[in-house]
Amino acid sequence: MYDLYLNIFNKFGLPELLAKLSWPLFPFIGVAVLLIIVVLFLVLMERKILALLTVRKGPNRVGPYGLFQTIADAIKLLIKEDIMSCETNKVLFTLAPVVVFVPTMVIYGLLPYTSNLFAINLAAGLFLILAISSISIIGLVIAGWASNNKYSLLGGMRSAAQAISYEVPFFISAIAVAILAGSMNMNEIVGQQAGGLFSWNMWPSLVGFAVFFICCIAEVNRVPFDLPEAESELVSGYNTEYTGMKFALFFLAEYAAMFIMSVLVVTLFLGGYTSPFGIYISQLFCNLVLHNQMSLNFFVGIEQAFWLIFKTYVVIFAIMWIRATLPRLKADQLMAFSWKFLLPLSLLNLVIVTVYRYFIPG
Amino acid sequence: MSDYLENNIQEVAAGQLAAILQNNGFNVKPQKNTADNIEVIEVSADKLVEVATFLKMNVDTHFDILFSVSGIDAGESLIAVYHLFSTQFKNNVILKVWLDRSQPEIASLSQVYSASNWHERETFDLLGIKFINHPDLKRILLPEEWIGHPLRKDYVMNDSRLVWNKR
Amino acid sequence: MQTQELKLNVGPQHPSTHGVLRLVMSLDGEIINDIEPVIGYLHRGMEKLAESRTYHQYLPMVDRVDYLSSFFNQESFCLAVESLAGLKVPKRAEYIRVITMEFNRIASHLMWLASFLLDLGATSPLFYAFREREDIYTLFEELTGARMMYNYYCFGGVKKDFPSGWMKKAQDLCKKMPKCFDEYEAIITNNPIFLRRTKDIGVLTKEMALDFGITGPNLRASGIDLDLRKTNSYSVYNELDFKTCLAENGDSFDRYIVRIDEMRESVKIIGQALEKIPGGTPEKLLVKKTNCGCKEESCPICGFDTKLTGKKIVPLAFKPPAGEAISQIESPRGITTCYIVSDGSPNPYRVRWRTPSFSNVQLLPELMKGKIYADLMAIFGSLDVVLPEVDR
Amino acid sequence: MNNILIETKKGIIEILRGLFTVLKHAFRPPITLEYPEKKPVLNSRYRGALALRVNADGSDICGGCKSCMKVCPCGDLIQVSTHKDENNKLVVDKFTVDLGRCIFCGNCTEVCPKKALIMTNEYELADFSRESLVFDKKKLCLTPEQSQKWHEALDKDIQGVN
Repeated sequence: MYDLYLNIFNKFGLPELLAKLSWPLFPFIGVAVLLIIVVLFLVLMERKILALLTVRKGPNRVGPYGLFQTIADAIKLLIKEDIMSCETNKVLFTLAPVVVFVPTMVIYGLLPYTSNLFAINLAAGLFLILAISSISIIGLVIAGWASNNKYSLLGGMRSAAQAISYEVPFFISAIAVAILAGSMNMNEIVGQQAGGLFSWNMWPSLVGFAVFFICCIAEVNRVPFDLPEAESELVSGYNTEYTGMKFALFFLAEYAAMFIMSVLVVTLFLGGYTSPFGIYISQLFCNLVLHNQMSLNFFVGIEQAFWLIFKTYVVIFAIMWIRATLPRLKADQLMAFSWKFLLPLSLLNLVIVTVYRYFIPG
Repeated sequence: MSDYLENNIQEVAAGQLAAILQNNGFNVKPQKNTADNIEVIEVSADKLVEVATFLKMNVDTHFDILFSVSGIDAGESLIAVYHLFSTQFKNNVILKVWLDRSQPEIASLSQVYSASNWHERETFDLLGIKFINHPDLKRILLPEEWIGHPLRKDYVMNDSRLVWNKR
Repeated sequence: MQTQELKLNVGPQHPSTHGVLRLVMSLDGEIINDIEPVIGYLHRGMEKLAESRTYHQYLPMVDRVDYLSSFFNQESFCLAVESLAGLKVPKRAEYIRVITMEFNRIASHLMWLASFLLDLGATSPLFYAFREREDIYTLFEELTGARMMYNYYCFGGVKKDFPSGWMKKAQDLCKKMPKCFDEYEAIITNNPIFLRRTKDIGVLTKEMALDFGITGPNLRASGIDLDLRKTNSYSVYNELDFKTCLAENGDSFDRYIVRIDEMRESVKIIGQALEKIPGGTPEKLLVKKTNCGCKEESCPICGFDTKLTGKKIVPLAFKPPAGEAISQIESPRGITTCYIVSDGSPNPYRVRWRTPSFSNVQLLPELMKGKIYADLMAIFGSLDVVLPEVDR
Repeated sequence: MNNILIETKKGIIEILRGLFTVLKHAFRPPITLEYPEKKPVLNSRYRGALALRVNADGSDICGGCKSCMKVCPCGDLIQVSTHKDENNKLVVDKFTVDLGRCIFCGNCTEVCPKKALIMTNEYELADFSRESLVFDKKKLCLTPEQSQKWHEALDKDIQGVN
């Protein structure tokens, strides 16, 4: 793609440096569009799935089967007046949603969606993803402090405590995957799991997979761990004072983080964009029918994207399913569960994985 | 005022509980039973706490639940009504105390039953019966700066601040 | 480090205070140092209203004392007036009252279950509980004409008989209910998170319960067997066999278990009452009455037992004799007593409602001191406090 | 050590059992009633807005006895004013019901000797001002066919056969 873009510039005689500088703009725009579409669909999907599980009908008034419901919500939030009470710290109050939203957006660029469709391919991709994902917690604490309201302060403090205690098992179980794959480059992690269903990382580090999945739910503040915005106690915690576009940003960030965490779970443990049957069906189809290489890559790319989307939405359905069933944990139980239960489990998983890798080299 | 609620004079045969109380030295006057024959006993204001503790502690009465403390405005006098229930013998008793209207004072039962704490505050709030040595006797249902006690028969609500009075 | 106490106002408008209750709490970090409930936001002056209305005018207002269990307030008011005026209630009307009351108990417990679990975070049982509650409310709408404020009992009996096909629908619902209760239990009862949030939280000892005048499921959860339907049974409860549900250590979990068992017991009671009702379904009763045709009281078909009300009362000229009466019944939240003093005039002289939630809210500070803020929802939810009853 | 294992095993099984009971609900038909499109079916006992029945020839049944005024819990909600015409029969010339304050308890319909005042199934009573909720006689009166329809419905209901 990049060399195609380069000879366009040469044809017009523009300086090459400009091409190099402006090239990363395109993947960023692609990621932003992907994010908006995904979140718009995800909000509606959550309401529909919850309605399905509780014998109700989801939103079906705005547009056919309620498809434009989220757009209507977004417009409503845009129109709403943006209230800021006088004592709040203006700068921090507006900064908080941005600090929560931007890290999630950056992670969108780091993950590989198909073998050649990815924004940035770094040698230590996994390391950067884990580092960035903990920045958005600071945004919650800023929101809690800046909105000068007792409930949000409690919400902010709780989210900080929860984030710190759930980040440690999150990182250790991610390290186990790096050991299995032998490298931190996301494409190699996925490549290493290419051999069909049984070569996924999920099987050797099953415990790690469970710990990682639970920590993803905690990272995204979903129900069993949604203490920071527990409606019944804290009247929706840190985003009590936010209205209008700022609230929309928080809302957007939560769903974007949910999607990207499920993509992360899929790429690390469920074999990313590789197909569960080992070989790609489109490859068979292409060899029989048409023989040129260009269309083969195109069809394989589509099938890889399909498998990634399919697995991600299975994981998202599981998160929503858990949201419909489980009650909320208390603050101290939350901490005890992570330090006393998840951390030893993830260390145990580390041992199992290294022993496994010692006997069966990658 | 209907003669019924007055401190009627005609003697009533002492019921089973009144008999126990009388032979333990409390001069209590039995009243007519209620329509579903629950015993009613009239107690004097100063003797109330002893009678209540006696009824609670005594082994063959053992009234361990205080259902409610309420008050009736009976024209010249206010009546404080205590309704006790025993989980062991499954029977009820009503204690009535006649208080004069100008200065309704009675000892609080909050040491004997802590359930009476709020009930007495509500009776004070709505009827104006003061309970001596009650932990914090202040209005419970009506706002602090309310004037008058609504459940009294002579209560007329002419509180100008309340908007619906003007309609 | 010198920490300052945070005075938090869990205000009248709060998603989980089941109505307008304000809790002024002083928090030290998450630990509750002191909690002071402020009530009176929903005080409608039920007792003062009674003094300016006749008995028949006051009857529809009685539903509003506790809008979640309207049949129980009507029953306690009617029982008191019937004992005052010496009215006898026919057996068929008593059975209709028992059936409607037990359905109302299930509906009220389902409303408690939904809001209790919503406070703890589980959202789906709310919709399942409301699905059953809707079935019960449609039955009530067919029977009485209204969903929540029924105005269905009158002094001396019941206003109307079952519509046709109502008893069949009630029986099917009674068959369907236990399966739905099993579903709630499957989702919630031994769920580890729910157990950890409610097990030995807010333990109510026997002495503290009796001292604070706590009655109903909260008392039975602490092990004291006081259920007015069994101990001093009113209406026709002595002809129906059911057991009172008890538990031992009186924490939030036991209150939950007692209420779930009570719902199952109520379904059994309704099932028996539907069979044992004298005269069977209204159509059969009509046919038998026309065939039998005799008018005297003793005959079981068209005698007093199968009538709907005892003596015909003219609403505008109803003056019960002077006197006073107390009626005590077992409402879903505890013992509701209605103490009426009448001076022979058409208006009651004094009506005093003793409602169970009043003492439950009084108990709250004792249970909550020293606990963590998050426990507030588990304890307060399990006490099943409904604010109209507290403020009357 | 092993009770932690048993504890977690039991916990996981219970969580899975809860999850699958919730999943079972996914295959059941939704029970929501889409209100504006589909209206609920109500039987004749439903206590909706008040209405006055009229005879077949349009003259109203209400005899002006004012007992409904006396039995209404809100006191001055129903206002009936009548005057005696030549052969001193009461003629009702004003019959207003303030539906804004009515609590739909049905006391007035029970006490009405001629069953003139009835409660229809009408429950959509929203309006733009409190005054427009005060229904006067013209608004309350049903057409003769409607009153006939309601007459049969009430008869069937009293025998408990509806």
